[in-house]
Amino acid sequence: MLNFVESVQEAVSGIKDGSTVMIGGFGNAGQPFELIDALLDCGAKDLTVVNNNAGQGDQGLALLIKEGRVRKMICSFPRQSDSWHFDAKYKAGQIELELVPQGNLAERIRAAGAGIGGFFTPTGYGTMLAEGKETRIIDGRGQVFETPIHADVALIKALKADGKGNLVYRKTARNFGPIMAAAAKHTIVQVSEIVPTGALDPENVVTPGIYVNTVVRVPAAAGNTAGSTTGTEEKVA
Amino acid sequence: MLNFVESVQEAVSGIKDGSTVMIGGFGNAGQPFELIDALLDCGAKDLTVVNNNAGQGDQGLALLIKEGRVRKMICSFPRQSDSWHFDAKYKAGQIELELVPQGNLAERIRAAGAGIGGFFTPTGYGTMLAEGKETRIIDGRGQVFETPIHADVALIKALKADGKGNLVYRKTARNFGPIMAAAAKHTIVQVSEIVPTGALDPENVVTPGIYVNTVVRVPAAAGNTAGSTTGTEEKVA
Amino acid sequence: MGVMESSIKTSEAPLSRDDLARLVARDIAPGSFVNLGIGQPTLVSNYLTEDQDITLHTENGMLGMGPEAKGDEIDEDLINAGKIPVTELPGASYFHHADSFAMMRGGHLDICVLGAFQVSVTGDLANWHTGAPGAIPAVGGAMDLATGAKDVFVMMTLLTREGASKIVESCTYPLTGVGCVTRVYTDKAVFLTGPGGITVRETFGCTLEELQELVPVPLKAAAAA
Amino acid sequence: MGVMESSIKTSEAPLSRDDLARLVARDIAPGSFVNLGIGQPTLVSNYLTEDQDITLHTENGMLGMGPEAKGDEIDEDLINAGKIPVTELPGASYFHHADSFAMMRGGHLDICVLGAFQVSVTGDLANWHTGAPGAIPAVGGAMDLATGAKDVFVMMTLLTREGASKIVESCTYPLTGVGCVTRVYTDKAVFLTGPGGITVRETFGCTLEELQELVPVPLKAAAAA
Repeated sequence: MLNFVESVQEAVSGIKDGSTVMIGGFGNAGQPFELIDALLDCGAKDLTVVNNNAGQGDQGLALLIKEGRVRKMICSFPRQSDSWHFDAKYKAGQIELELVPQGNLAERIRAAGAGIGGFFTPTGYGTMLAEGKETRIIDGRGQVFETPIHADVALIKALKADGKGNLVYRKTARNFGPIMAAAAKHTIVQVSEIVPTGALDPENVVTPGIYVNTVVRVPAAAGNTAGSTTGTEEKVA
Repeated sequence: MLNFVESVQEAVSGIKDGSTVMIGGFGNAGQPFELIDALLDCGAKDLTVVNNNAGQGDQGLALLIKEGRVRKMICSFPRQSDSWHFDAKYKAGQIELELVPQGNLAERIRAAGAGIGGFFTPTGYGTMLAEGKETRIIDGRGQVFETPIHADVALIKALKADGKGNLVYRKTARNFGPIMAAAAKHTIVQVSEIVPTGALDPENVVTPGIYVNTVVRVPAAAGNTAGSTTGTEEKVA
Repeated sequence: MGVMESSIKTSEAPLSRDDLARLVARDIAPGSFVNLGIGQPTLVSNYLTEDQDITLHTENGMLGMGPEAKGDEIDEDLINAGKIPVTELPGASYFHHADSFAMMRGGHLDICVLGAFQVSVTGDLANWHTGAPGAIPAVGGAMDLATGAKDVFVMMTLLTREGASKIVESCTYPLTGVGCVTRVYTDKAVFLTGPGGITVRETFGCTLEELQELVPVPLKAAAAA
Repeated sequence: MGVMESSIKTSEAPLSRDDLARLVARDIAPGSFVNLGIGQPTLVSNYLTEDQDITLHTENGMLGMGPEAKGDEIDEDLINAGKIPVTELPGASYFHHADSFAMMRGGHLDICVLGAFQVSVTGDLANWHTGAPGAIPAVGGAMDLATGAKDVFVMMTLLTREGASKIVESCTYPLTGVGCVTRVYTDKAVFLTGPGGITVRETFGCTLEELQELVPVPLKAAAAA
């Protein structure tokens, strides 16, 4: 059932201790900061969090980790120049890490939403990230068996929702939103705008309302691009 | 490389005997009739054709089958009230049939485009369509191992293409187009309209041009809805 | 084969196809996402009310399907899984075939309503193929719907033209899905399937004892809801 | 360790990072779809010409990425895989993460250009993790790019700061992908990898013999193209 709620607090109020929570976003684009802040406030703990990263700076997911609410991170890129809260917890042995190549992360989330029990992929074959996993040679290529990642809750950000919960996104802020919405039992979306049913062109709906459970409007902050664009992912040059 | 050509004949001229050809469409919606006619004219034979059905009436795919060009059909629903050409060839043992549940057909095509080596699905478990296939129990559910369906060529129909080969579709004519475009080595698209690059909103592109090789404009025939809507798929009442 | 009598609902006469469709429609919870199979199940759409706010899915790539298109509304690019021209409701969306079947297979549809040749006591469904020699098999989306929807409702006459029960101990026709059916709506009774076997929710124009005479598996009344 | 001399191209001096980026850019076939990794590979975009009509992919969901955004162009919803604000070119498209990685993993990108710690004679790539005790591993999209692109070009200095060759018999760092690298662009030479082992296409500021002194695997000149 679809619910429109008045506050981010109300939106996250049903999240229980021990939940697996997917959080959308890549960098700041598509990060549902207000929903994450509400999750921090609501006190849920012992969480497994699925996100591309493991928090940056002193905001959002990084604070959830700092406060010890996250038992386990499933992500592709935890180590960043400003991921100090994760780094500290990890080095102290206080957080579990499941490191997943980004494409496997995306495909495993998609598999959960699509009812796939598992799949073979060449990504990771012959690397330490495939250690202990089932492998087979298919058409001459080594492949690794990967399993779906399901979640209890997804927290995502979209641009607009209509009265049926249909969503559209904006530019690269789309990223993990559509697949997380499909993979979670309960999907909570913060949108900049709620439009009347019929206002979105059916050809352009990205996430059909069937994947959405709770919608809350969080107006886009004016000028919050400042400080949002520190490039912090470092790879080898 | 992307090519814009002047005729459907030119568009299909590279299709070789023995090719696996995916043909888009569900019912008449999205069927690239003019490309299929051109394929018939060009004489390519010994084809494996992937389509949801196996031809209807005396047009398109049905004629390819009648003329003996199709060695094997991979489809979900060959038997229709007007699939007489397929029926005759099948009963005469002159065509091979790989019958695939429609969702497995779609997911296997998608898997080919996405580089997946194979996947487990509950669909078909315990039925005759899973006979001889690998199965396993995952999270308490019986699942069947299914493999990707790759193709040499895809023939699809879209509404518009821009100069980069980006495509948009129209209503339920979208159906198999996007996944077939990604699964084939060479994708040939007939469109009603070619628009300048930049005329399609990047948020609304359905098939990015990376999946498109040949585009040909085939203006939509006026009033060709007549006779296109005979409901012919019969299931049990 | 003992019958446990109880105070289940009954009606004066067997239900017509339309009455049965009305009953199924009434049993669909408000706000549900539903796929109606080709044939008899399609009738259900005639009895869904606006209040119910049901969203219909068609597996060829659409949510928010409206009624059959008539006259000028007919658009060859807008058809349902039975290839019948349909209409689009406000709040509709279109998607490609893999996304559409991901929706079905991922357990997102609340209910699908399907026809059947046979349903077994354990909820096995046979509805796609007679298995007769020479018959050309055709499956479409039946297996995906049967396996993927949260609830699978079957609509059928209880008896074949020859008078044999379509509720059986074990299907003799090729299976569509194993243990997938949750309810069976027939002209003579509504059956519920589940871990405890098959039970009868209500009968139409017959008593549970009379129904038992027709059906070759032990029946009992469903626990009151 | 014999060196087969031949008339391969050489230049007076080792290449600067920008010269190397210019060379890689020149080697990309017109009309290609390309992903440029974070760091040094990003420089390549500065030397792509309009005539080449190259479409850049960024794995966070975009084709048709333009140059880095400046001033008023900066939009926090439009960033590249390095989380740097970028711009959008005409003919761009956006898609979600699974579609974006399906594009990479399905073999649709013509070329990806990556940095590396080490490349082996058989084209194994190590570029994501030092494996040092206490190092926090982070992989991002490196394995998907290495495994999925039709051609994997590596850009790196030939030698580490300590003077060790990054072209090795067998990688000592944890692998990113097995046998995936097709070319290695370094400041001192361009190497091709393939079934016949590693060959040298051209050298910069050194002869093949001098290059062989630096690299602990047998080198030979590539067959003329």
